[in-house]
Amino acid sequence: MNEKSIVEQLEAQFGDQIVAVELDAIDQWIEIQPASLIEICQYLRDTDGIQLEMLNCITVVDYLQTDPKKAAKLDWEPHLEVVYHLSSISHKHSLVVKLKLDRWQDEDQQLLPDVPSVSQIWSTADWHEREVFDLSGVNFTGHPALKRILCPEDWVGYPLRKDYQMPQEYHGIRGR
Amino acid sequence: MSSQLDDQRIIEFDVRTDEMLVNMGPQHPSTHGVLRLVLRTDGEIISQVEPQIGYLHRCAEKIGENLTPRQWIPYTDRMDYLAGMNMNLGWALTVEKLMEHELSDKAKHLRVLIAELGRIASHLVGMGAYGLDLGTFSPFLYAFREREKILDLFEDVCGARLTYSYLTPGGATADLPPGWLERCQEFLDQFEPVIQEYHALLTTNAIFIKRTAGIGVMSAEMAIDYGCTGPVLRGSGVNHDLRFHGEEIYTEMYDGYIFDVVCEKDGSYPVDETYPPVPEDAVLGDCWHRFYVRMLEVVQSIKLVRQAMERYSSASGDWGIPIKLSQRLPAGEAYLETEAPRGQMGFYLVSDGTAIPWRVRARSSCFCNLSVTAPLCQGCLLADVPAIVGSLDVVMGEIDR
Amino acid sequence: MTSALLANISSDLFFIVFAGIACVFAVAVLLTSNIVRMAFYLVISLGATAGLFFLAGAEFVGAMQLMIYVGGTLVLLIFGVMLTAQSRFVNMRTHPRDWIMAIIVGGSLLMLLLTAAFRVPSWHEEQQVIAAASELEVADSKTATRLGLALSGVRVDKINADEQLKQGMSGYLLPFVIVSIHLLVVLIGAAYMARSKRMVRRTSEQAEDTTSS
Amino acid sequence: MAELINIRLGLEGSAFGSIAAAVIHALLLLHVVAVGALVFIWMERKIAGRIQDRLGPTRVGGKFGWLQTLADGLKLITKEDITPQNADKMLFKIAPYVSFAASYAAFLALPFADGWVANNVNSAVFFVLAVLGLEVFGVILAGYSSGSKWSLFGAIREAAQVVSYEVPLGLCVVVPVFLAGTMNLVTIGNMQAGYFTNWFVFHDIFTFGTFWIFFTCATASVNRAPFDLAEAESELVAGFHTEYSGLRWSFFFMAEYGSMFLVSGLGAILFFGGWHGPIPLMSILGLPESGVLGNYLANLAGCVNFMLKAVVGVTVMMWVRWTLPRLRIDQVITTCLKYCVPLASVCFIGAVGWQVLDLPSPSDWHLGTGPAYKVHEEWATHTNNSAASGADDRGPETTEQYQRESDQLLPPEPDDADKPLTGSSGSPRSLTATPLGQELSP
Repeated sequence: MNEKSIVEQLEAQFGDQIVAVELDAIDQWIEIQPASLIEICQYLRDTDGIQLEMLNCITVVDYLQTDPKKAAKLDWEPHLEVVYHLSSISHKHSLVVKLKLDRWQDEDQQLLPDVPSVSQIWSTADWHEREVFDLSGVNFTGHPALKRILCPEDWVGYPLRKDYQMPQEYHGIRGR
Repeated sequence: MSSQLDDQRIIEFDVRTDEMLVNMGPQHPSTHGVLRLVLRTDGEIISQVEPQIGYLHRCAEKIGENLTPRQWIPYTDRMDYLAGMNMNLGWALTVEKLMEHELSDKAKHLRVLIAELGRIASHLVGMGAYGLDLGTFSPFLYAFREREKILDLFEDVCGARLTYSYLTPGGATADLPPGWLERCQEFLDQFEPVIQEYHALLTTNAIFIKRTAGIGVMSAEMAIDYGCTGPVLRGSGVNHDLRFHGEEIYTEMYDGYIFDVVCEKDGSYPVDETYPPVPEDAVLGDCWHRFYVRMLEVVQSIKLVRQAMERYSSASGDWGIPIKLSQRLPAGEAYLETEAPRGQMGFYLVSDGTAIPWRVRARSSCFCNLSVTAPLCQGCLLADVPAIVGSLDVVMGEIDR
Repeated sequence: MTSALLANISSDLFFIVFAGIACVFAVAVLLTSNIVRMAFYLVISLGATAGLFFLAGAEFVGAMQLMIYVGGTLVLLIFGVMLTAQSRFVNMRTHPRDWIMAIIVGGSLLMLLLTAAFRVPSWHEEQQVIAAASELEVADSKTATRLGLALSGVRVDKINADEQLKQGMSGYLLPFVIVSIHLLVVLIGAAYMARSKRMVRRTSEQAEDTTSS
Repeated sequence: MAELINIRLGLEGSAFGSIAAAVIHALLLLHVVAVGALVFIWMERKIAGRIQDRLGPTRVGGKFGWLQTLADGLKLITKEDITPQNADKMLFKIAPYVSFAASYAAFLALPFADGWVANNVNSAVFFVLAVLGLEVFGVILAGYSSGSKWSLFGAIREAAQVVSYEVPLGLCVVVPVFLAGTMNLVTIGNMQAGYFTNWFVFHDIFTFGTFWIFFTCATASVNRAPFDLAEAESELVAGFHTEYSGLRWSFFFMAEYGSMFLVSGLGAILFFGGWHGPIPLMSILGLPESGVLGNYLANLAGCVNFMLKAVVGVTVMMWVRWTLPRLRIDQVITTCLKYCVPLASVCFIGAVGWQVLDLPSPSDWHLGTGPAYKVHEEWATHTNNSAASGADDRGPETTEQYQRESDQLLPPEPDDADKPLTGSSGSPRSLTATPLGQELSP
C-alpha cells in the first residue's frame, strides 16, 4: 500500500479538497485546504487500508525572505506552511500533509492565522500544537488548553518567525 | 463532590481535606534535569499532574537556520546529551537523505558500531537513575562504572566523553584509532556477566518489583495515540523498532545483522531462560516492562556491536569522508526518524538550494513520552510519580531543545 | 548531718523543678493561641508529670504515662490539629466571656482539690515512710516516696507487710487507669467534633444554612 | 559505675551523691552516643563505599580517613543555622533537641554489662519503648514548623510509620520478657548466661522468628533502610529536615544513629544474651567471683561483647540501606499491619505455648550456666508447686521461703566494708528477679 494508492484513494474521497500532490519528491506530500483538515486526518487514521495512527511531528515553515534583494528573485510570496508528518505502525508506510496559510490573519493587530486542531484525533497533537503556537505563532482552534509550552507564559513574539526580533530586555535581563 | 441531596442541611461525614498544589521541580533531585511537575494532591494521593517544561530551551532550531548542516552537529549533541552519538547519526542521515549521498560499507558498519555502543551507555544511565528514583543508590554507581568504560572508548575515538560531534553528514570526523577494536572486544567480554548483576540488584529485587509492577500502566493504543516511541512503546507490547521497520536509508545500515526487536510477544520476551522471568503482578505496559525492555535492548546491542566490529574490519572503502563544511544543499526537504535509545528522534530539513538550510526541525522522542505523565499519574501516590517519570526515562535537553 | 540535709533538699529540689514545669506549661497551654504551640506545651507538662512519677519511684507508672499520654494522646492531638488547621498556624481567639466562665469552673475545681488535699491526715506526718518501703522489698528503687508506692499499687495507709500482700490491694492504680480512659474518650470526641463541624460550614456555604456554628 | 565513685567519696545515699552519680552517668552515656555517632557515620560511608565498589573516605586524617566524621562535624558546626522565613521560630529551633533528647534518654535503662547501667529501672524494656515513641514527636514538630510542604509530607509519613510500628515492636519485645519473667534488662541479660544455647534467640523456633520481626520493626521505627520514608530524597527532597542546616541538622543525625545503636543494643540484650559471649570464658576462668578487679574485668569483657553485638546490628542496618530500594508509604503500612503484626502474634502465641507445654529447648541443657540461671529454675518450680499446693494467691510463706532460698544461692554475704564495688552482682536486691507477676499487682 504505497503512497501512490493512498493519494488516489484520497482524491477519490475528497477530490476538490486536495490542492496539490507531489509524489516524486524525497518525501511524498499532499497539500490540502485548511478547512478540510479534520475530516481528511480522521479518514487517514481510520480507513483500514491506510491507518496512519501515529502523528510524528507538526512543523511550521515560515516562507518570508526578509532580505529585499533575494526576495525579488523568488517565485512565491510570503506564506506559512504547516507540515504534518504521519506514519502507520501496522502498515509501515508514511505520508506528509501540508497546509498553506497566510502569515497573519490581520497584519497590524498581530492576529494569528487559524487552523483547526487535530488533538481530538491524535492526543500527541496537544503538546505539538502548543509548541508550534508558542514558537511559530499559529492559532489552533478547538485545542483544549492552548498556551505557551517552551517560552515563559508572558513572552512576546514568536521566535521561529523569520521577521522575529529578540526583545530589548525581558524582566530586566538584557536581550540584545 | 457532595452529592446534591434534597435536604441541603444533611451533613456529609467523610473527611474532605483541602487539596494543595505542590511543585516537584524544577530543581528536584528526582526529575531528570529541569522538569517541573505541578501536583494537585491532598496528602499522598495525586489528583492531577501538569508537567511544565522549557527551562532548558535554547531554541536550537532558530540557530539551525544560520549554520550549515555540519556546523549544527554540536547542537544535536546537546539535545539528548546522554546519547550524543545517536543524535549525530540522526542528523547526518537526514542530510545524506536530502543530498542522496552514498556511503561506503565500512562507514555504515562504523556507524552501527558507534550507535549501538551509545545505546548501551544511554540505557546504563537510564537504569542507574531509575534505581536512584526508587531510593537505592548502589545500582547507579555500578551502571556508571560500566558507562565510564564506554566513555573511555569514545574518548579514544573522538576526544570527547559527552558531546562527541563525531558522526557528521558524509561519515565520521575520523577513523577508529589502531588497537581500539581489541579494547572494545575486551570491554564487551567483561560487560556481559555484569548484566546479571544488574538483574540481581534491581530487576528481580522484591521491593523493586513492588514499586514498579502494575504502576503507570499504559495500553498500546494510548502509547500510539500519545506518540510514545522506543522502549516506552515496546514496553506496551507494540512491535515497532525503526531499525527493522524504519525508512530504507536507515534500515539498509542494519540489514545483514542478526538481532531481534525486544518486545513481549504472547507473554514472553525473545530471551533465553537465564534472564529473570516476568513477575506475576507485572501488567504489560507498566514501569517494570519499560525497564525490562531497556535491559534486554542492552543485550541486543552487545550482539550488534560484536557483529559490527568484525564486519567493519572486513569491509572495504573509506570510513566516510565528511562533506565540505559549506556544502551546497539541493533544494527540497527531507524528514527522517532514527531509533535513538529513548525513542524515535526525527529531523526535518527544508533547504532552498543554498548551503544554509531554510528550516530545521527536531522531533524529540522524550517530548511525546513525557506528555503521557499527566494521564498516567492520575490518582497515583506521591512516591509513584518519580517511579513513573523515571520509567519514561526522559532527558530535558531533548525535550526543550 | 550535711548529707541528711542535702537529702531533703535534693529530693525536694527535683520535686519542685518538675512540679514547677508541669504547672507553668499547663498554664501556658491555656494562654497561647497557636494550636501547635499549645500541643507542644501540653507535651512538656505531661512529660514533667511523668518525671514526678519517676521521682516518686513508680517507674512503671512513669513509663506508662510517657507512652500513653505523651506518646499516644499527643500524636492523636497533632493529627486532630492538622485536620482542623485551615492555615498553617491557625490561631483560636478566646472571647472575654469564655475567660470568665473558665475561671469560675477552674477556680471551683481548684478549691475543691486544695481543701481535700489538706484535710487528709496521713499526708501530714513526717516522712517516716522510707523505712517501711525498704523492708517491703516491693518497689526496689532508691527514692520510693509514699505517693510513688501508692501509685504503683501499695496501700500506703495500711502499712504492714503480710496483710496487704494477701488481699492483692490495688492502691491508686485503678483510678489512674480510669482517668486515662476518660481522657482518651474526650480526645476522640474532640477529633470527631472538629471533623463534622468543618463539613457543616462547607455545605452551608452552598445552602446558606443557619445551623452552622 | 557511679556507686563506685559514691562509695569511695562516702556520699552513699545522700542527695549530692545521687546528683553526682546522675551527672557521671549522663556524661558517660553522652560519650557512648556521640562517639557512637562519630564511628557510625564513618562506618556508614566506608560500608556504602565497599558496597558500591569504591573506597569511601581515605584522605582525611590517617590511613582509613577515620577523621572524616570529625571534619563533617566541624563543617556542620561552622555552617550557618538558617531558620526559614515562614517557619514557627520557637518550635523550629526546639525540634531537633526534642528528637535527640528522646533517643538519648532511652539509654538510661540500657545495661552495657551486668550492673553497668545508668539506672537499673525495674520496667526497663517498657521504659525504653515509651521513650523511643517520643522521638517521632521531634520529627513532627520539625516537619510542621519548618513551613514547607515537603517537610510536612515527611513529618506525617514518619508519624504514621512510627506509630503503626510500635504495635508489632511491642509484641516482639514481650516474648523475651515473659521468657525471662521480668522487664528488668539486667536480669534478662543474666538469664542468658552460659553457652550461646541459653540465648533466647535459640530458645525455640518462635523466638527465633520473633527476633527477625523485631529487627524489621526496629529498622522501621528508627526510620532506616527500606522504610526511610521520612527523608526520601527522590520524592520529598529531604523530608522533615529539608530546612535544617548546620548544628541542628547534625542533632537529627545524632538522634538517628543514637536510636539505631539503642535498638540494636536492645535486640542484642533481649535475644542474643547481651554481655554474654557465646562461650562463657569469664565464668570458666572464675573471674566474676575472684574479688573486685576480676569482676570488673569480667564486666569489661561483657561490655565489649555487648558493644560488638550492637555494632553488628547497626552494620546490618547500614548494609540493608545501601542495597534495597525504598518502599512506598502504603506498602510500609501494609507490611506492618498485614505481615508484622500477625507474624508477631503467631510467634508470641507459639512461644507462650512452647513455654506452657514446657517443650524441650536448648536452654534446658543449662550449658555452663552459673548460679544466676538456677534462680529462673527455682522460680519456675515455685510457681508450679504453689499453684499445685492451693488455690490461694502466692501467700507470704512462699515468698519468704523463696527469699531465703535465693539468699542461700548467693556467695556468703561479705560484710559491708568491702562490698563488691560493682554493686549489683553482689547485692541481693537486683539478683532476686522480681517476677513480673509480683511487680504488677503486688
